[in-house]
Amino acid sequence: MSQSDQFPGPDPTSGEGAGFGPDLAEVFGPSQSDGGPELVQLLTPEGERVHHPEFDLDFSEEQLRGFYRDMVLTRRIDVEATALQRHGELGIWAQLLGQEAAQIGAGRALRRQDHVFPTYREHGVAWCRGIDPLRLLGLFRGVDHGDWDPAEYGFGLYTIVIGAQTLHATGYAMGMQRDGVVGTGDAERDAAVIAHFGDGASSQGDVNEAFIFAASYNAPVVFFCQNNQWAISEPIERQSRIPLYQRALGFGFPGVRVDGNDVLATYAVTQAALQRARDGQGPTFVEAYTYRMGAHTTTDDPTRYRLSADVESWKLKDPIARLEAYLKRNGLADAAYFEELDDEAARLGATLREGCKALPEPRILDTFEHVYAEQTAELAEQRAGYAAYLESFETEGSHA
Amino acid sequence: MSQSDQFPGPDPTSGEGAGFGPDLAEVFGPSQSDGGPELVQLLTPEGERVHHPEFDLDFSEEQLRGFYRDMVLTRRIDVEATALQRHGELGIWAQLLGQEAAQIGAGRALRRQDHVFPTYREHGVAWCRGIDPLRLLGLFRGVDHGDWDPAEYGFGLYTIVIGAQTLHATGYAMGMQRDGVVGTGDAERDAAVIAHFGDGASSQGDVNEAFIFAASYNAPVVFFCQNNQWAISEPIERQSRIPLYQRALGFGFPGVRVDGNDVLATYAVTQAALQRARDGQGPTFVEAYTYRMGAHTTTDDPTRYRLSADVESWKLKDPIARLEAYLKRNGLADAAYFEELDDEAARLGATLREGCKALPEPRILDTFEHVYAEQTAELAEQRAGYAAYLESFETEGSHA
Amino acid sequence: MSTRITLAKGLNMGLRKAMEDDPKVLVMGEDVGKLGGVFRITDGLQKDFGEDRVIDSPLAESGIVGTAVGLALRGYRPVVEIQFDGFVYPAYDQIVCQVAKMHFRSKGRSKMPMVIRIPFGGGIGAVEHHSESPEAQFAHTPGLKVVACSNPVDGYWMLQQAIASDDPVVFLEPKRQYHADKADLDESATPEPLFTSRVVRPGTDLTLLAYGPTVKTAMRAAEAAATEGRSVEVIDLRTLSPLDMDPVLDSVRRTGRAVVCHEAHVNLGMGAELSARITEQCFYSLEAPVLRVGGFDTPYPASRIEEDFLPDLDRVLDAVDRSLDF
Amino acid sequence: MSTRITLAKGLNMGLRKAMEDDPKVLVMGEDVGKLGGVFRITDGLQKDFGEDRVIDSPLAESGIVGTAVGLALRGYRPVVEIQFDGFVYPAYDQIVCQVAKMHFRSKGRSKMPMVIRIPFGGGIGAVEHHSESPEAQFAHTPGLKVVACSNPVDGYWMLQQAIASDDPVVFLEPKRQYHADKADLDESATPEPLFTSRVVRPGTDLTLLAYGPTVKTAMRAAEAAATEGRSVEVIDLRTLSPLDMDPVLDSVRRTGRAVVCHEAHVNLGMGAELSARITEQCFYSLEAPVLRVGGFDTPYPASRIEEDFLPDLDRVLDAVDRSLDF
Ligand SMILES: Cc1ncc(C[n+]2csc(CCOP(=O)(O)OP(=O)(O)O)c2C)c(N)n1
Ligand SMILES: Cc1ncc(C[n+]2csc(CCOP(=O)(O)OP(=O)(O)O)c2C)c(N)n1
Ligand SMILES: [Mg+2]
Ligand SMILES: [Mg+2]
Repeated sequence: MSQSDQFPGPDPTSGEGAGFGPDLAEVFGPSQSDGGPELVQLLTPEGERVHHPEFDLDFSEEQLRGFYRDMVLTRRIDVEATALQRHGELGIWAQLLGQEAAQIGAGRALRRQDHVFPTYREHGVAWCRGIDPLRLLGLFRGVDHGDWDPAEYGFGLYTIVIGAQTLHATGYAMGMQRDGVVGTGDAERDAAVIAHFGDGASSQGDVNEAFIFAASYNAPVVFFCQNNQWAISEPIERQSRIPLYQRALGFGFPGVRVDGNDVLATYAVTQAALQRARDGQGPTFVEAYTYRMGAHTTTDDPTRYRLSADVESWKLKDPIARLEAYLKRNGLADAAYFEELDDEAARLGATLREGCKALPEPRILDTFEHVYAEQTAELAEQRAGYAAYLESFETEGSHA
Repeated sequence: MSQSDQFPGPDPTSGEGAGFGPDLAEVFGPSQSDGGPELVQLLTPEGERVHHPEFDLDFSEEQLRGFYRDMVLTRRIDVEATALQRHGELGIWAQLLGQEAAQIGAGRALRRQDHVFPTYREHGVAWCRGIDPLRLLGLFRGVDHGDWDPAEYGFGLYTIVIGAQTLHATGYAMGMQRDGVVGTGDAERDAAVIAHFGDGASSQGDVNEAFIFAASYNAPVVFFCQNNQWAISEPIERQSRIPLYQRALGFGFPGVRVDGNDVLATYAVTQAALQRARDGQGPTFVEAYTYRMGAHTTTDDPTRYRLSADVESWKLKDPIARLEAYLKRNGLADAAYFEELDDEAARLGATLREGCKALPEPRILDTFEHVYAEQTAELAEQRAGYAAYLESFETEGSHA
Repeated sequence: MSTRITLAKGLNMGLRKAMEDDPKVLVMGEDVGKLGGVFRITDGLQKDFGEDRVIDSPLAESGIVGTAVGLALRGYRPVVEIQFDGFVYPAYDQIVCQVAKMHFRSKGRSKMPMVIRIPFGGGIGAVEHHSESPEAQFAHTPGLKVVACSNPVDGYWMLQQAIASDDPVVFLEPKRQYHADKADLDESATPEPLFTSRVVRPGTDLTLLAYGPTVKTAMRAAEAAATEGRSVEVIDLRTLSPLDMDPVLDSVRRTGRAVVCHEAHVNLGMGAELSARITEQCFYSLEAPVLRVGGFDTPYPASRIEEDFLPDLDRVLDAVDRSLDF
Repeated sequence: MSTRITLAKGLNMGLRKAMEDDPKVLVMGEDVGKLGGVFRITDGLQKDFGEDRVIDSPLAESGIVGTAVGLALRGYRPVVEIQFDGFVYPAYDQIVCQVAKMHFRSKGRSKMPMVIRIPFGGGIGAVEHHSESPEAQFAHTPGLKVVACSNPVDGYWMLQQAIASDDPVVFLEPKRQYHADKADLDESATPEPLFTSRVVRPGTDLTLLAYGPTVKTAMRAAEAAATEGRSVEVIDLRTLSPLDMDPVLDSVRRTGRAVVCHEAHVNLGMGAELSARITEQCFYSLEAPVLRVGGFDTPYPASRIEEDFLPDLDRVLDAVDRSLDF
């Protein structure tokens, strides 16, 4: 079976095989809560390695430990940042708790030459791209709107307007096509784009337009949707009454639902989708089926809209715990490994705590310089006027 | 088989039956030009009555002659308006040539209590709603932006911003749900909405958002897409690489492709979809597969972008010719009938020609009164100022 | 019989009252149901009025406003919540091409009684897109009416009046004030008409125009100026489209000087229009040009420096001084 | 060696030249390929540069601008065509939240060298949404630059300059002028810089400011005024954001009077900003308030009366008279 055959696509030639008018109760039945039979899984919640007819892969021990380390450190970043927010060092923080496998699986499937368009929650993917986690804090601390060079890391700035980045991703992928880095067969050269977005985002016009453009131009882009079941207080059922990955079928490209709490499966599916894109076979929709274990952000109060029992049941599917169980059961990591990792996490936490407070404060006068590549006379004048005004305080003192 | 079973919907429970990665050449193969095997047809281009396992209906002779008359008169309106544009009486005209069956089939499937949200080309549907065709000319003559009361006719004003009306339709359908006129089982009471749009429009964010809202609230709305193969100069392949009706499957509601040049099939499918909506079973996507025989509008020059051979091949599928052949072959209408209809069409043409020139000219001062339901003092003042200015010419004469 | 309420509470009470008074009033938006909105303005409404009247929408602003257009055409009075100012733009097309034009297009046959509530302005330490002031764009659009409340009591009344209006109203709520100051609400009082401005502090030397979040700043500036012997009249514009120029012109004819203060970018902000109109109408009364204090002509900055970006007491006083010294 | 060209031709030649000079320049939009655009501005380009560089887009404006953002991030210089002014709004969010802010957000790391071409203004007898003047909304948005050409020669040069700019430029083309007047283009000339205004007719009694389609009206008004012995200086603003105030202020300081003329609604239109700035800067030179002539504050009317809605010779002259008689 060739790579492209792994992805269920629409049957374009006839209505045959398509079902008839859906019984919504069925759609929302058990399949919605456990991911349904279509869920691609390689590692069960209990940490058992299972196999999949199309998406199986052999993982080296090193790779497995690497995934584990990535997830543990990513969670640490998240926990520290959440604490920093509680201590008033960040204005807000968007937790990824529970989504570590989805992000590390996707992030590790990338090659250097690929490009990522994240939302505001892709801390794990940023980690895989080599972005210093301290840099992620700036936006949430309010010292900047993002502080890395997207071109340098192949990782765009966090995007807050829901879904906007999916179009940027598609356009960027169209650029890759024009640059001749798609489908050449040269593994060092061929590249793809991954666009991250949430289940809620799937309702935005922009996201659906991105599907249309990507399909129309057969652009090398993977639409990676972390279906964490919630868009703030709204459950996935408000956005779609059928499994989200099926959205792609109506646009003429394949979709697949993977267990987003299973780092192995997420890796396998994402890398296959990316390879498909790099090979010039066009877009794929990957639905990483996961759960937002925390609040939407630190200012949210999920007790107003969801049951703690649901959260509890998802705790049993924790992405880190299951890989830990697997590593331990199979003797792939010893106590020393776990201890060392604990230390590393602690050091990372300390670095973040210290570094956060030391993040340089922005200066209002600098902002005038960032509006345009070629500064305008009128803005330069506005800046000068304000600078003079500020200086006047130094000489005269404030009114207030 | 129950009504709802007529519409192919997604198979929500598994990947089973779904095909694998589409071969685009296949998708764009023969099925794209002849509508493919999924095309619902009751009357062939040759005027032969064929049967369909799910959408067959018995039509009375009167009904058949009625469809024929509707189509002939609709075409006459179109031809006259096109001529009026050539003579400078209209600024522009959007021809429906070739789409008569799609519009009459859909229009006649409506009940009084239903509501239509048209594009700018739904002259045939307007006809079915009892709107004086003269009123359609105002917009194109530039004397108004539409001159009928949407509430009175259950037919919205023509909408020019592509796709915007599909959301209005969905909202209106949500209103019907709240009014308790959906799924009561009372045929006089239960109502539905039909939203018209084109193949090009299917790419707009708004249209896809309409699908999402309609699915989410299970709103009683039929999305009626006239796939006339072109969005001005852009072929359908630019907008979708699979048959358009399949778009609906990804949103979780049924889609069906009907021969839009077959008034019987279009009627049968649309009325089934409307009934489904009225019964509270939610939205349906109907793709009326047809062809824009004329230019996009009278200002367009299609020779720049399409082959006349294509147009010729579609001429063989003319919606009026095939019903005429059927009526004649089966002795359902005699020479007198056709003669009388010719006369009626001629009279209609004359009325349009005269009436168009007599359409009342708008008055700029009136426009100030239409901005708000509750006029503002500042706009009243602006109006008064302008009125005084205009009066000053009457006393002093113009500068120019 | 008065209650002490915050702006958030006033708006919530106003919504509730409007929903009680007219069964056609619906509330729509993201997270307005169980959550009660991210600012809790719709708190408790879904519980009391049901999911049919307090509608959690899919995450799509154009869809929300576009379906609200359909509901309005069906005879409902939708009150749409846009979660934050910066997220109104996906709905911009529906607002300026459909909501604003439906009455005009139909020669008055189709009414569009819709309220679009937008928490606006900065000062809450938020990330990008959560602190915008988009009012000028809506005020530039004929067919829309645009108002901004500045205090709890106005919030209560103005929202009900906006909902009762047969025209579409963009209703701007200064989000930093939601939970800030309390005021006494007397529910039996008779409110002033919606589209009127109000002199909130009389004065004789200069007219200071503000709305929404800057009314508070303007009042503090007037107080500070008073300590220096300068009598500043403050007008809370309340309505941005239409403008209620009479009190403004009356005032400027008396004071001869005007300063306009808003959070929106100065370039083509409300201050530009006010300056143009005041100068046209009061040319010979003016002792100084109308001065404008507002957000700089840069995108909204990172929140740690937002108070530098926003017009504050000092910058308003500086403008007052410059005007008086002109 | 000069050619006589229309504005449409000038723009077409300018695009062609830009595409020849820089392989990173792409053209995108609805019907820009085989059809050459509904106004034929991109005529012949797809034939010569291929489908990879002249891209027919799906019918979705947000998609067009949004993918152009991605292409720009990848190093391309997309030139986006919006088919008509009234259809830019579905892309409004991408334009004001993404295109305008990317450079700022990234502290200058990510450039956004994009041109958004918009045929704007009325006078062509079109149906609704085909005659809008959306410039004030873009000019109010920091991060965008906004220019309007008024004649064939400027069309040729300004478009190339806009494409060469590393900032996003909203490029407004007066559609009623596309095929109207011809002018002599000397391709070897050196154009003035893009973001400058130009005195197109000197005068001493009053300054008349116009851009895009109203420059022609302004010139005719100045001629008519001259026959009555009034010397009107006409400035073609060309750039709307940034404004090039120096020539404007110089002029008004000499004439003491200014009238601004545009097709956009007067309320919060460019005239408001110009009035405010002129009054701030030339307070003691002004002999009359800056007057504004523009589209009324109603939605654009049915086309049979559009010439009543649009500022015409008479209304401009009336404002000139009112200013001079003030
Ligand atoms: C256009 C827009 N509308 C609204 C918001 C406010 N908002 C921020 S996150 C969010 C929910 C997003 O849900 P989802 O896409 O599922 O992503 P998640 O946060 O669950 O990762 C909303 C409504 C926004 N940022 N942008
Ligand atoms: C938002 C928007 N963009 C562009 C246009 C210009 N335009 C008018 S009709 C049209 C093509 C529409 O194609 P389709 O939806 O297939 O409908 P058809 O005209 O073929 O019936 C375009 C691009 C528009 N009216 N609205
Ligand atoms: Mg989510
Ligand atoms: Mg079409």
